[in-house]
This record gives sequence, structure tokens and C-alpha cells, in this order.
Amino acid sequence: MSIEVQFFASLRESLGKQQVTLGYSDGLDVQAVWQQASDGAAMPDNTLCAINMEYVKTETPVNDGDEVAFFPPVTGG
Amino acid sequence: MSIEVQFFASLRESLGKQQVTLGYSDGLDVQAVWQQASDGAAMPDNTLCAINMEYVKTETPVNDGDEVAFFPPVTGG
Amino acid sequence: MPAILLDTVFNPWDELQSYQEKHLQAGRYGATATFVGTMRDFNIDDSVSHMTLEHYPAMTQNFLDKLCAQSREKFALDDCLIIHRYGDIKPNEPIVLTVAWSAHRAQAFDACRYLMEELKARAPFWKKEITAGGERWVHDELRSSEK
Amino acid sequence: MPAILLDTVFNPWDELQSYQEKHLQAGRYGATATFVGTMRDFNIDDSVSHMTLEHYPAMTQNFLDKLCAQSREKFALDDCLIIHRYGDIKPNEPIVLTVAWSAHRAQAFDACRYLMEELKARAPFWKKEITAGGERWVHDELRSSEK
Repeated sequence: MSIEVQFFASLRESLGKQQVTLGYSDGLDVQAVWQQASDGAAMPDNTLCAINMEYVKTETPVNDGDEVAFFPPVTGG
Repeated sequence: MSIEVQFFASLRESLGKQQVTLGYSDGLDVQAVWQQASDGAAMPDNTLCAINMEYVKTETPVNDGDEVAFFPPVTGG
Repeated sequence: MPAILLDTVFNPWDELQSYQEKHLQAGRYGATATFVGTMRDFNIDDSVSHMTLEHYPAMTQNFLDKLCAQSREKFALDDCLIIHRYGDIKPNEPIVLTVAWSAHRAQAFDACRYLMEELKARAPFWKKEITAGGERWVHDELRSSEK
Repeated sequence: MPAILLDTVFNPWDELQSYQEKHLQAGRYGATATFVGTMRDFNIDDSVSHMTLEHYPAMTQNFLDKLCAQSREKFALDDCLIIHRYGDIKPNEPIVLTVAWSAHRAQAFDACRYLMEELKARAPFWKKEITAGGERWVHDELRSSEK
């Protein structure tokens, strides 16, 4: 019964954490996972969210066992 | 006092000649050069013309010493 | 149609040839379009000494694999290839290679560009530049010179 | 920014690298877009055993030189390169290479494509294919498969 949360790049640095494991509870969505994992920090406007390696919106429901990731706009290539 | 005329590819084969040297006379244009150099053959609709390595139209005047070329649509690359 | 993530310097042209000889059927493809992105030593005004490219390994691989598969459906390709660096990168080192092989010129060009545009827009990589003035994450507003 | 005409087999990737090492300044260009056109062994329905590529030497050189110069004016390029074969060509041999180096991805892609489209539309080359059924000049109506 857990959710694994990951932060990348500038978000990882500004929050001071790379990975957090949360307990699972019914009715969680991506926004609620952020709130718990970030200790209530405001989510920057341009933050991107993924569940299990796929882009999702902040209102997407989260299931037990999901890997949820938060990161800034990408700058590869 | 001469014009050098060149034919390429399928035009060269259908006319049976690669190069013809014509005497220069006043008032020549590309169409007239074709008529003389091809012995009066009809110019295929899609024929391209060049004077001194630059594309021109059939009504372009020809000067003494010019190199005039006729060829079919290009198919390089 | 692989997407390959590497943390060491690679020669894009050698990789391309090696892949082509191994996987492409001689005489079938007529058009090969490629793009190589190379690290420059300037961005905006500061001189950049080197760069760290962070990624989200499993998602990055997943994203690029799907991008290759989508491109093969969207365009008439014989094959495509993506190679992308991560980790520490120095100026003049290749960062990314995209290749599209097709019987048709337009399809090869379009697919190669599609691979790059999608990768740039959505593949989870983040550049941090190390300059004389310190470290900085590359943000959108710093990328006008890359357009 | 040379345009090179060759009557022998060439390796486009080796030529590209050799030119790049000699003429491009390390760390200045970030984007390299390339296209290679290779002879296929099929066109329409007949099997093509080989091909002869006729050209108009002085005009072809002149045209490609100007095309390189125009492209450098039209796009923000560090450099560009065209290599084109003429004479007898066998299946799977490269016919043409175009390369555009730029600081900017879009400029490199656009310029590389511009080089190829202009070359295809206007450079004085003519292909004659040798098939099981005899020789034939390639005409526009035979080129749909090349688009």
C-alpha cells in the first residue's frame, strides 16, 4: 500500500528531495500526491506530471503501487 | 562569330547530336538557335534552355560567342 | 528501430553506419535523413564550460521507444534510430542523433524532423549548464538560441 | 561551402566527418542536418540493375556552387556541403549528400531540405536506368516513387 514519488532537476533541488514513498489512501489524485510529498510547497505553474512513465494531468487519480513523477519543462536534444 | 549549341540526355539521343556550332547572325533568340541546330525538329514542350550555364526562356536573345544548351526536365538527386 | 541512451561520448556517423549495415536491406531505401545535435560552447552570453544532462531513465527510454514506433506508423519508413547522451557532456560532443530511412525523400525528412521536435518537446531530459558564473538549469527562456 | 561532383563511389558519412573536422569550428555549430540519396534497386515495377547519371559539367558545378551560396544567405548557416555522383551508379551506392551546419535546429533542417529540393528541381542531371527490359531515361512520371 504505497506510492513512490520522484522529483527531477530543478524541482529535486528546490524541494531538497529526489524520492518519497507515501502510504496509499483512497481518492488520491496527482495534486494530492504533490501536496503530501512536497510538504505543502506550491507547485510551480509549468510542472509536468507522470504516472508510471506516462504524462498525466494534476487531476488524474493515483492508484496503489503507482510511480508518480514531477519535473520542470524538458530541455533535451 | 559563332554560337555553340549542346543537347543533353534524351534530346541528344533523339536528335542524334550532342554539339553543333552555328554561325552568329543578328537578332537570334533561343528558339531560332533551336530551329537551326535541330534542323527544324519540333521542340518538345518540356524542353529546358540555358545560355552560358544559366536557365533562360526561348525568347531570350543570343549573343555572339554564347553557349546555348537544350535538355529535358532534370532528374538528379 | 531502437532508441539508445548513452553516458559516454559517441560518434554519430559511425553509429549510423554500423546500424545501417547491420539492419537495413541494401538497395531498398533511397533516402536517409539525419540530425545531430552537438553541444555548443556558447548559449545566450555566457561561455559554457560543460553540461550535465539529467534524465528519468525508465520514462525516457519508454518515451523514445514509443516515439520510434509512432514514427514508423506515421511515415513510410524502412527504419529509424535515436541515440541520446545523458550525464556529463563537453562542448563539441554530440548530444543526440536521429535518423530516418525511407524509400521516399519527403517521408525521411518529415520523420527525422518529427523525431527531433517530439524529443525536444516531451522527452524527459534536463540540461544544467556550468558556466564561469556558476551552474544553471536551462529553462525555456534560455532556449531561444536553440530554435 | 563546396559542391563536389564525383564519378566514383563515395562514403557520405566519412566525407561529412572529414569536411567537418577540417572546416567547422568546434563548439560553434549545434545542429547538423543531412540527407543522403541512395540508388534503390527498384523503381515502379522493373528491377533496375544499374544507372547512368548524365550531367552538364560546367552548368551543374555552377548551379550547385550558387545553391550553396544562396543557402548561406537564406539561412543562418555555419556551412553547407553538397556531394553528387555522376556516371555509372549501382544499387545501394550513394548518389547525393547534402549537409547544413547551423547554431539552430530549424535553420539546419530547412537549409538541408532546401538544398535537396532545389537540386532535384533544377540541377542539370539526367538518370538513365538499365533494367531487364532495356534502357530508359527517367522522366517525371517515373518519379512518383521518389517523392
